[in-house]
Amino acid sequence: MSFVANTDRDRAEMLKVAGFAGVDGLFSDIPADLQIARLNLPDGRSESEVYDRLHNLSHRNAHNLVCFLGGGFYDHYIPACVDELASRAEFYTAYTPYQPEASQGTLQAIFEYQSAICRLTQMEVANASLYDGGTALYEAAMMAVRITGRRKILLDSGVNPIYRNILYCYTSNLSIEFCEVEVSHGQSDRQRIADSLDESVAAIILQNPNFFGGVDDFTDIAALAHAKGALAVVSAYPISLGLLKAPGSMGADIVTGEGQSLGLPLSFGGPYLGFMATRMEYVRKMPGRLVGETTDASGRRGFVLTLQAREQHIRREKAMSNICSNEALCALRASIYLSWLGKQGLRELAMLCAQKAEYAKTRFSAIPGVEVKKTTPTFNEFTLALPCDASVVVSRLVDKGFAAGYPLGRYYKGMGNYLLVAVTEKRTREEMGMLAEAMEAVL
Amino acid sequence: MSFVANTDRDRAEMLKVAGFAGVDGLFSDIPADLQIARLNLPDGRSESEVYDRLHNLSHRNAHNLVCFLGGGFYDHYIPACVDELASRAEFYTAYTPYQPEASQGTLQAIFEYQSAICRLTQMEVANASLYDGGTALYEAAMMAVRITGRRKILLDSGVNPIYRNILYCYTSNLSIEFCEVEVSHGQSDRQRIADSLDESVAAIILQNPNFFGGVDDFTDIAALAHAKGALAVVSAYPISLGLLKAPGSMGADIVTGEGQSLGLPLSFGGPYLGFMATRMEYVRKMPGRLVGETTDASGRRGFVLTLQAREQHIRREKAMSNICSNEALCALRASIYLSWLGKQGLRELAMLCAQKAEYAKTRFSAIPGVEVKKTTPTFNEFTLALPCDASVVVSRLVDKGFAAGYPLGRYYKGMGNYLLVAVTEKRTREEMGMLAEAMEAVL
Amino acid sequence: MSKLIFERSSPGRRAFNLPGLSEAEKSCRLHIPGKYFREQPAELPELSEMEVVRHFVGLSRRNFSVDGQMYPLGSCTMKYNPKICERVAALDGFSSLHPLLPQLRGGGMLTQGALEVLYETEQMLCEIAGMDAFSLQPSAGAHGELTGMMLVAAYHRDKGNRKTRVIIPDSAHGTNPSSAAIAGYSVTTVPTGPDGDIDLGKYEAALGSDVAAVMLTCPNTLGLFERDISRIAAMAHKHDALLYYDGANLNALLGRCRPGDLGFDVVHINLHKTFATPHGGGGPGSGPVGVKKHLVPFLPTSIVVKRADGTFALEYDRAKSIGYIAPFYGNFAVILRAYAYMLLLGGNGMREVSENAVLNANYILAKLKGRYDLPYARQCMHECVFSATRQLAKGVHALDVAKALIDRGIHPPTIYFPLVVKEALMIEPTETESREQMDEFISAMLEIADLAERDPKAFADMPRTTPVSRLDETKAARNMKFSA
Amino acid sequence: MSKLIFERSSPGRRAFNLPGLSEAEKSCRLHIPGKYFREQPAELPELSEMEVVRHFVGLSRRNFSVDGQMYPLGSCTMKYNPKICERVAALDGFSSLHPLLPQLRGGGMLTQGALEVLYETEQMLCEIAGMDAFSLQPSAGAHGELTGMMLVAAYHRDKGNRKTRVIIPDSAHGTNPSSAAIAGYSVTTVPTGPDGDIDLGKYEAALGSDVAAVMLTCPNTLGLFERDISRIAAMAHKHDALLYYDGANLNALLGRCRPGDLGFDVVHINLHKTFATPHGGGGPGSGPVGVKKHLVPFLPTSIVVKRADGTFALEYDRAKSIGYIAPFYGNFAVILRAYAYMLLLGGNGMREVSENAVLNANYILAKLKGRYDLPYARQCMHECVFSATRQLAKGVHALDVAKALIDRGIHPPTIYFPLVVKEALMIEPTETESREQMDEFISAMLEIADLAERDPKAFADMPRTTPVSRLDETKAARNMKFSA
Ligand SMILES: Cc1ncc(COP(=O)(O)O)c(C=O)c1O
Ligand SMILES: Cc1ncc(COP(=O)(O)O)c(C=O)c1O
Repeated sequence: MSFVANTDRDRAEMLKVAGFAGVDGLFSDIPADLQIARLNLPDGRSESEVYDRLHNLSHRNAHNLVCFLGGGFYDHYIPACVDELASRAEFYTAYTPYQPEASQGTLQAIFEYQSAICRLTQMEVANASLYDGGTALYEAAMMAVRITGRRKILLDSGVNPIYRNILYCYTSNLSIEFCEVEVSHGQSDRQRIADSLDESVAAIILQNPNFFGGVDDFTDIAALAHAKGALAVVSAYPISLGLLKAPGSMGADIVTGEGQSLGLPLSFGGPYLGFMATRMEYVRKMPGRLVGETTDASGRRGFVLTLQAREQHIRREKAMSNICSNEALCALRASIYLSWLGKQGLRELAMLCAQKAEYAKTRFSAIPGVEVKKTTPTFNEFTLALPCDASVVVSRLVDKGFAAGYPLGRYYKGMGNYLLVAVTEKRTREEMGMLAEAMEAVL
Repeated sequence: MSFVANTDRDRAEMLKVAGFAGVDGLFSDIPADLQIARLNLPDGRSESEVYDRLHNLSHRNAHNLVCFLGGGFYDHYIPACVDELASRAEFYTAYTPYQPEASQGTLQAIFEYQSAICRLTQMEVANASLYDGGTALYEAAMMAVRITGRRKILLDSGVNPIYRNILYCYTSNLSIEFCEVEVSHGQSDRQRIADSLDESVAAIILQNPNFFGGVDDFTDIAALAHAKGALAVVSAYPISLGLLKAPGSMGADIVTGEGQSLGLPLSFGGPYLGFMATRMEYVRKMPGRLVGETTDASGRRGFVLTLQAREQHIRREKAMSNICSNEALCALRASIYLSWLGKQGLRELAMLCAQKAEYAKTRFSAIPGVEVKKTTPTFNEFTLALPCDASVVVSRLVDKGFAAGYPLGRYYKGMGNYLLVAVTEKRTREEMGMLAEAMEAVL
Repeated sequence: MSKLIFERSSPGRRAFNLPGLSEAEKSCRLHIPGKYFREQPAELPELSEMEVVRHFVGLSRRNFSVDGQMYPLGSCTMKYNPKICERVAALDGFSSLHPLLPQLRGGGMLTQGALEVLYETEQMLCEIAGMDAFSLQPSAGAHGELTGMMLVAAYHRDKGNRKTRVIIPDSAHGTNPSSAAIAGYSVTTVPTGPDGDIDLGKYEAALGSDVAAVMLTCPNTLGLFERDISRIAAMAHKHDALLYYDGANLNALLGRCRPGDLGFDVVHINLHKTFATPHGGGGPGSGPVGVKKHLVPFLPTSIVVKRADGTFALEYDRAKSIGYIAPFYGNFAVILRAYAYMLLLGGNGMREVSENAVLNANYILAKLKGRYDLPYARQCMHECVFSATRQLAKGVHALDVAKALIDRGIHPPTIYFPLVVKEALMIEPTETESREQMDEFISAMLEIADLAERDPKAFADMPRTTPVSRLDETKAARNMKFSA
Repeated sequence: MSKLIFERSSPGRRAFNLPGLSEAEKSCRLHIPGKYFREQPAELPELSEMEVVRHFVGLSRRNFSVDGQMYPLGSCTMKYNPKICERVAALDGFSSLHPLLPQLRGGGMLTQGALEVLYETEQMLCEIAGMDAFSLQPSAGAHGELTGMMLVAAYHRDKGNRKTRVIIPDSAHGTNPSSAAIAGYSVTTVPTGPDGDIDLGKYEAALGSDVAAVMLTCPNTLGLFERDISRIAAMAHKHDALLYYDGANLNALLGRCRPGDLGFDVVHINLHKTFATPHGGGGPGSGPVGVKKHLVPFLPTSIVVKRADGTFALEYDRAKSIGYIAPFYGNFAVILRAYAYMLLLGGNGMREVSENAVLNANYILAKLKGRYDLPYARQCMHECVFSATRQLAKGVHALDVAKALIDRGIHPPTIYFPLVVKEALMIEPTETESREQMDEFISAMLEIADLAERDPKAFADMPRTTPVSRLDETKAARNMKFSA
């Protein structure tokens, strides 16, 4: 099943028109010895057989575990209208809106997405999307390097360790110097940051809430950075912005984050959505596509891709980023999701998550030997100190039907007994109670 | 969550505009003692809670049994494009195309559906749909009564017993006389039919394949009926028409059937799709909506509901039927499905089903004590004679993961040991083998 | 011009792909004699899958719909269809359930989830309608009416009553007299009085011992509450005539007034109206029938019962049942959507429905009554019925008003129904339309009223913005081209 | 004019509905100090769910798309996206899978199904591309390029090579030089020769010991097969420069010719092109990177391995790996669609893809070459690149041709790319377009060519059939209005 429309008869006639004796002639530019007779792959199968195979494979995953896993990726409920609208063929089978008159749907949707991100983060301009929260942070780091002309970056250890790995990976050939600043008691360490900041620093990278779930206000740190001519880059969890101070109002210069929680399924790691917002003064240094408002000849409002001189297809090796295809459909989902929630809904949702997390804490702290780390306030994710190896506990809880959280030992030395637990609006009181009971039982 | 758009403020302003002091005033025509203070129902729940509840309920059904159940309702594969296209909002959130200029999509789709049904059945005109195959057969019976002015109907016992029950139910106040003609050796009994046919008979109702799976050619019976001025009504399984002689070419006057197999999910009994086709001479006696081709002022082709004088909204108590809302979206699905299959696909699909059924027969006939009834040729469904009560066997096979078929004892006296087994293209050789082995084990 | 799918066909094209046969299967010979085969395959269209997709995507774009436009089609309750209801209806555990599965073990043990949905839906409908039991089997409103009439007949037969007539007001929907007739009754029509209620005197005169039932819609199709309903009920019951409720307009009363409390003995409810299941371009619907105690024994086969142990079962053995009105349990996937909708709304949400539906209609009524004639100058319930008589004086018909609305991006109201109103414009905004959207509709209607006065000829070639302009209906009826 | 969603907002409207809290939960106090709270909620739009739905349904109708129109956008391979792939991507068992789940037990034991998908996809891609291993992590083509360049750098670092330059032909897509630069290399551009192949002499001259890699697209962006590919490869390898394959155009070779056999060391493949995953209005995509043996140790972390017992695991501990280029395993749901597509096609179907893609392009080439200038008069592969120079002589630009096509219901080809062709019109029909549809396109192009000769001024106000006409791009750049 190759989805080819034409029949043998069509092909015969077309070959004639095009002046070929046979199909092989079409490939005569390819030296014969470089052609293969056939791929060593099985023949195609029918739709129903392929469905059966994938359906069976889908059942070979423990997706039914009650999910307390977070770590930057959250099990929020996705309203049905997000799926329905984002699966409109006109959206998902279109491509980048190079022809604006034939793409006003996509363009306006992205413009609205950019607007929503600006409002959420309290920043002035947001791009059309980047691959994910991690590469967005890398792009922010490089943007800071471009803006400041400096090559050193301070990195708070509360930033998602996966993202820190991404930063290291991408910059390994670029002589960028990173300086990790350890959190103290789960919170960004002002003293160490102040000590590390100097005129060589391009940016300090922070995360709110940080990887341990801790909530912070980085206004003072941003001020410290600015005093040294450095930028403040903040990676944020968008749902938390329903409740928490926006990075823009803390003085952040670049805000990035993972948009998965905005109506995207977890889907085993992607596609996700990197968002990025900044101040207008930096817009020409920003990577990624950008939609702007304009008018047509009769004055009707319309939208186009703009400031393209930043991009690879115009600037080639001098572009701000090499990104081309981004995550447009994911941005659309986020936009629909945020429109569904609206001003009040996002706030209520954030409250709900926070409140439930507080309840979960009361249940866990009642378990002998378990300590809820309370050094910092938290939003919907928090750290438990267990009396034994967290990864062992977690594995036992899988048998009880729970994905109980993320053991911190993998990325934080000496934290082998610590467990990161996330709570979303989908977790019921009963589920939290059952997890607490199960945990008590397996300890 | 009532999906109401307006806010309290909107409501207050609107009440003022409309001249009401409060909401209660809107209902002042209803005597106060006939109003209630509140419904004794729980408060509304959120979308995610409702989803959870329904998701849980959906798992409390044995839908994963490997399905050899048929009886007129079949587990065919539904191509993904049928779901995707039929769930276009513009189709499913529209209503009956009363305003043709704003409904050309629905109207053309129905016109194409009517065309496909005509081609499938080899009849001249098909209506826009009826509720299901059973009520379609009842409508056909009444149509025959209207056409002939006679009130007696011969009913082959090979007609689906559920449909026979429906015929009896609907006509119980209408002094219609039914005469059931027993099949002999699983096939319509020509002699008995000839003996029962006389000038008082409005129609003979037949089914192909019949309920036992037997395939027939009713040309001779139709001729017998016509000779007595009676109509031949045939209920057909549309997938079988990929291979089998069409009722139209047997001389049938009215053809009906259940369209579920044309891309509709089994969905525990509905919504289904009753189709009906007839000769042009009877079109004014036909129930149901009908779409016809016409043109607009500039000669562009368009489609409208037509011959509405047959219908209730014009003719009221003299209408051909009381049907109003029908199964338009199901007809759309059928039309998409048939377009996906196309001329060759339907034939190949029918072949596939028939061939697989033959294979299944070889497996079952190898089981000691099991006999495959071979008195008539079959299409994709056939009857097994078991050495014991079929319903007991079926219940045991449920534990092995099979819906093994339909025990005939419920509707046919003396057939307690008989099992009706259906095979579709979805059943693999492995599944058929496993069922045969399981059956041998439980006997 | 949009091509027919048959006109896009090209021999040998294929969208289909089917599983192959194993050698073992292939080697089995078909035992069907040649004479049973069809000679030529059916001339279905041959297209690639992409061509099929483009064809139907293209068709869909030639439709107005609730998700695209305001759709104030009176009597049809074109409210928003929540997307979550589509999601639950698609759940595998429901959509792939064979209807004969309950019979394979212990009266439904294999389908407990589905039976619970049916049972709970019935229970909720009983509370909502004030009835004692429901059957969910009817596939639409008219199907419910016919079922109801068969229940009426069974009731009278059981009591030994000889009844031949059904009384129906002249404002009734066509399905009412049609259903009564098809059930074997003759129909007596009673006129509407000057204030839009049934003419009580004529009604009383029409009653008699041969009357099996009185069929009413309430509020009636004029969007007006039948104020004498209690007397109407009492008078019918005096003759042992049953009172039938056409529930098409239940949206007006939801959570505030129950047909059962008004004296109705049999009701049907349109789940595709009041309970937000999508209309599908003309179905599928679902028209459950509810009855008071005295009619319970006659309900269609089967019914869902709850056993003492909390499990659910299907009961088939019911001596007085009218029998099979549907092959199984009704349009299950439609019922499922309605069930989800009811859970979403709850009792509180349902009351909001009627409050807002009625308010919205009265808001439109207030804004338009200066410019369109109101045949019955009363407050309305969930819909308001105007007459285009004033426009007609200039030669502009209700149909013209409708076509002008299409050009303004709004689906027209129901026109020419109810029949008792000349040039009727029957407007039902439903509770889900926003004030802003209604204001747009109102402006459009006022603009149209202006235009009718100023330039009545302008309507002749409307609509102009649609893929086709006004279609020749006479030609369609004459040419009788019903298939390609 | 289509309102912005913010302009449809009305205070207090709500589409959202959220679960309630139990009393126990409610009674828990938040321990977040006031200073951490935001002062004002974000000004997100407030609408009812129906309003949200109508807004986005309305927007969708302002788009061209593959499911709506022919979309011969060169270099983008806008082929049909099979619907079954959407269905499998939506399966709960995949879509609700948390990416950290593999870490909760034994290296992936909780996600065996998902890992099998990844593993098998990699295996199939290896066979298709003739490579030894694949990483599925890159999220798009450009991401794959960057990953590839990082692999190149790691390879040279490991060998102690000192390399600073990457050679790229002038016809290359902008992402190529950009990716090389972002990976830390300087870029040397080599011109295209007169016949559309790379200028071999200049290429040889550009080579040197400091060249880390040569990035090629093949067929190149002119739609022409690079006939000297073997020599190009040999010359690069002589300098220990690696040959990088931009797989954007793999559709031309599928099942017939493998980049690995041509001498490429690193390749990326665009699953959203060759493997039919939908383009989503500009992503998400997926750009897996494949390598020959000598580069395997450097592949990103993690990789999927098959254990001796047949189970699958994620390997993280890889000393020479370049590290994390994505948070997890790539755009899984995109990969899943491509996997399903590969199973559907099989080896035989893939060969049909290239045969038909190339035939379709040559058919269009043959039909249009009389009326549009062909800068390189050779047979093409999967796309053909014309130049509107002849039209330009009359004042009609490639842009005008594009807008005229829009009015004829066809999405324009890629224009002004590749940069080496003046007024480029880059046409890629893909294998899924039918002959009839291409004939429509051809007629439209010929009609446009006629019009350009007859009435070149007619183009100025095209397109006329779209919701907006030509937009003022300068104004957009000047006004810098990027949000509402
Ligand atoms: C008042 C009234 N009664 C009955 C019906 C018939 O309902 P259905 O179309 O579901 O059969 C309708 C349908 O519009 C109606 O408006
Ligand atoms: C030749 C070529 N290379 C690279 C790319 C970049 O691919 P992506 O958009 O997936 O990043 C494209 C995209 O159009 C392309 O055409």
